[in-house]
Amino acid sequence: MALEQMSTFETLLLGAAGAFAAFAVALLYRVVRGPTMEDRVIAINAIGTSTVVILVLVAAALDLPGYLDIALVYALLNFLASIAISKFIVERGGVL
Amino acid sequence: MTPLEYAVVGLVLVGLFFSFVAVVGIIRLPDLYTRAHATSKSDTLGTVLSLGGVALLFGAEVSGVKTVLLLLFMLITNPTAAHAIARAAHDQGIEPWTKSDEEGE
Amino acid sequence: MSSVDRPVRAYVESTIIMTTARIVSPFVFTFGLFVMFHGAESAGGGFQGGAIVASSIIVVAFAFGIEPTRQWLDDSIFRLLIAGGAAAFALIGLGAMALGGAFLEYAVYNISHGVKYGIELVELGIGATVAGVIVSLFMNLAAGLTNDADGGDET
Amino acid sequence: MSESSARILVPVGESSTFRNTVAYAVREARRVASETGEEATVHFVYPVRWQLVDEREQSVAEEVAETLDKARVWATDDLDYDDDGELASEDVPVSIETAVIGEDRYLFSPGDFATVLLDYAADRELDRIIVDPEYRPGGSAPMLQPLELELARSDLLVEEAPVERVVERSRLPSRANVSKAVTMFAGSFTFYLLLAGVFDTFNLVTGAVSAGIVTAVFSRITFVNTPDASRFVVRTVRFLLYVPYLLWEILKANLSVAYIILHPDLPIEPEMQRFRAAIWGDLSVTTLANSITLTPGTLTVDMERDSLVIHSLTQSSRDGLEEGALERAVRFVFYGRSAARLPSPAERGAISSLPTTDDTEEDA
Repeated sequence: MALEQMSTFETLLLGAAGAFAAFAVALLYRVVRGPTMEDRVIAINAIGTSTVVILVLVAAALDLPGYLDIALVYALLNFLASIAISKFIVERGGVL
Repeated sequence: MTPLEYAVVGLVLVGLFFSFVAVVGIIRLPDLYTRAHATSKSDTLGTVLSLGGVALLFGAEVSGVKTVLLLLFMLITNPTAAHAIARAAHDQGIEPWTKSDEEGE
Repeated sequence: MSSVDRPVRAYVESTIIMTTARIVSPFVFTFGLFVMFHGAESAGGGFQGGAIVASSIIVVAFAFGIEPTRQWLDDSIFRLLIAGGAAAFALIGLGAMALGGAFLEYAVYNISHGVKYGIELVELGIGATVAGVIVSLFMNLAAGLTNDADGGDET
Repeated sequence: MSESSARILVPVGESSTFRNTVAYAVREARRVASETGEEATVHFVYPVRWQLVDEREQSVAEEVAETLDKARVWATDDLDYDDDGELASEDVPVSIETAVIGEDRYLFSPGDFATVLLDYAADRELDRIIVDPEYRPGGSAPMLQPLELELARSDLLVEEAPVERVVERSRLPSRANVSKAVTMFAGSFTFYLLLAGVFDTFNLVTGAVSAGIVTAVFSRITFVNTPDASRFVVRTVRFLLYVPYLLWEILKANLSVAYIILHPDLPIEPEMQRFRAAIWGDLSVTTLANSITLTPGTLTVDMERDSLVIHSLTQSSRDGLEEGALERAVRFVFYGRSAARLPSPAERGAISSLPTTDDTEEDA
């Protein structure tokens, strides 16, 4: 679908998705800077949520309901990753 | 654009604003506990509003239901994830930032 | 850091994480099975579904710790899943050959919607194998970790 | 076994091994009952030291009620677990009772305590007493040993609960039963059909197969307590009332957080606090903790035995916590309207600030 043929509404939704993508890029600053592992996990978690929203917005704008399944799985993996990493960085033994 | 589309765009834009606040917070706040505030509150609300807008657009069909389920999932797991991270930090003995830290610098 | 000053207390799993895992994982598991069964018409299939199912189990394992998870799901279950999944795949495939078709030629089963149910059964078999392999890999790697901690005992 | 009995009396009070004592008493009652076929019952009693008619009346009565409440919730939780794994097939009913005793007498010496406990036991035909090794009947005075001696002079069976401080291993599978399985199946099947959106034969069949698998795997995980239809409906209705309130609070929280974050001076004064919430049970604590995380400037960092560790962003968010509106709302959802009338955390003295351990290392 070419951009010129799209309605204002779809363009707005895609624009919002673009803004969320920009947020994700901005959050990379925190991922790189840290300083602690927890800070990085927080930023990664926020990037993950942005990704979910982007997927859903794209699904709505381009009418691709298949993207919703991917968004669901992504949300699940995002949650799993946060829990997993925060358990692994606990310094004491017996992580699992 | 139809009134429904105005409502959807409105919700998405408000969501966008709160997500923006979350991003500023994560970059700007002084320590990880305060940053966790930004993700757990602003980011959750931003996501929930945006997804709510999209769910409104899809209406009562499979896609709409899926979006609502996704929204509920985010609402339950996001604060839990923030708690998990903050708990790991607390367990490691990382001290929270206080007002006096700033004056000491 | 000043870990010496802090009183040594046992690591206790967080109730909040455990309860969230309790509530969320059955639904995730159902979603995984849904994806497995709907491989024919949408994005999905046995492999993806199996991975989702496995991750729902791994969420529980992270929230509760490895030992309670072992009490819940015995290792033999996973071996059964892996073998059973592969067996279902092979049986349906070879069954078609026995009826005079090619391997996995569902059309030779003379049942209504035979093709659809045949595909879904094969997807379920693949899903079971994938989920079994992922979870048992996870459990075995985690077992390596805990054994090291017991042997080394340094912190 | 002749020297064991399934009719057990447990004197209770706040102590570090209280939780494990409750678990031991319930376990013993069930074990003996399944061996002898006796009718099992566990009574948790709180001997009150002071007459309730002085100025401490209110706070003492509340503390007593709180302690007994906890014992009851924990004991009911434990009844749904299988610690030995051997009793899974048979479901032995154990009745749980709680009582306050000794209000009408002056309790001073260990002998007084022993007398009221023994009287109670005789009234209810209880013939076994399990004592918490860290139990402090008279407040701080160490009078456990004399109490046990006094109790042992009767012909009842008296023992200390074998508890260690660090046995908090999380337990995963609880006992299986029909009601859990039915609820799980219904929930999973509904969810599957919601995802599918079309109710044709194929979806009904695969949905039923999926729900069956989910029930087999998860019905012992998801539920700790046996779901009760009427209680479930009541709680769902109350929870639906709670949701709009929570959403409103979340919106307010976000506006204030947005103001703080976008303000050029970043006006924050973070602090850690410990909050002894008057809420017990996994689900209700999780609801409260996640609600706290979502609302005005507060974040649940950790959860200890009976208190939440909370990080708050500003003074106004701490004030909100001290009013305890959320706690009251969650109590309303889980225990009903009467339970929601409760003094605020500030009045109860349930909030204390958590001292930072190493103030000297700030420059690190």
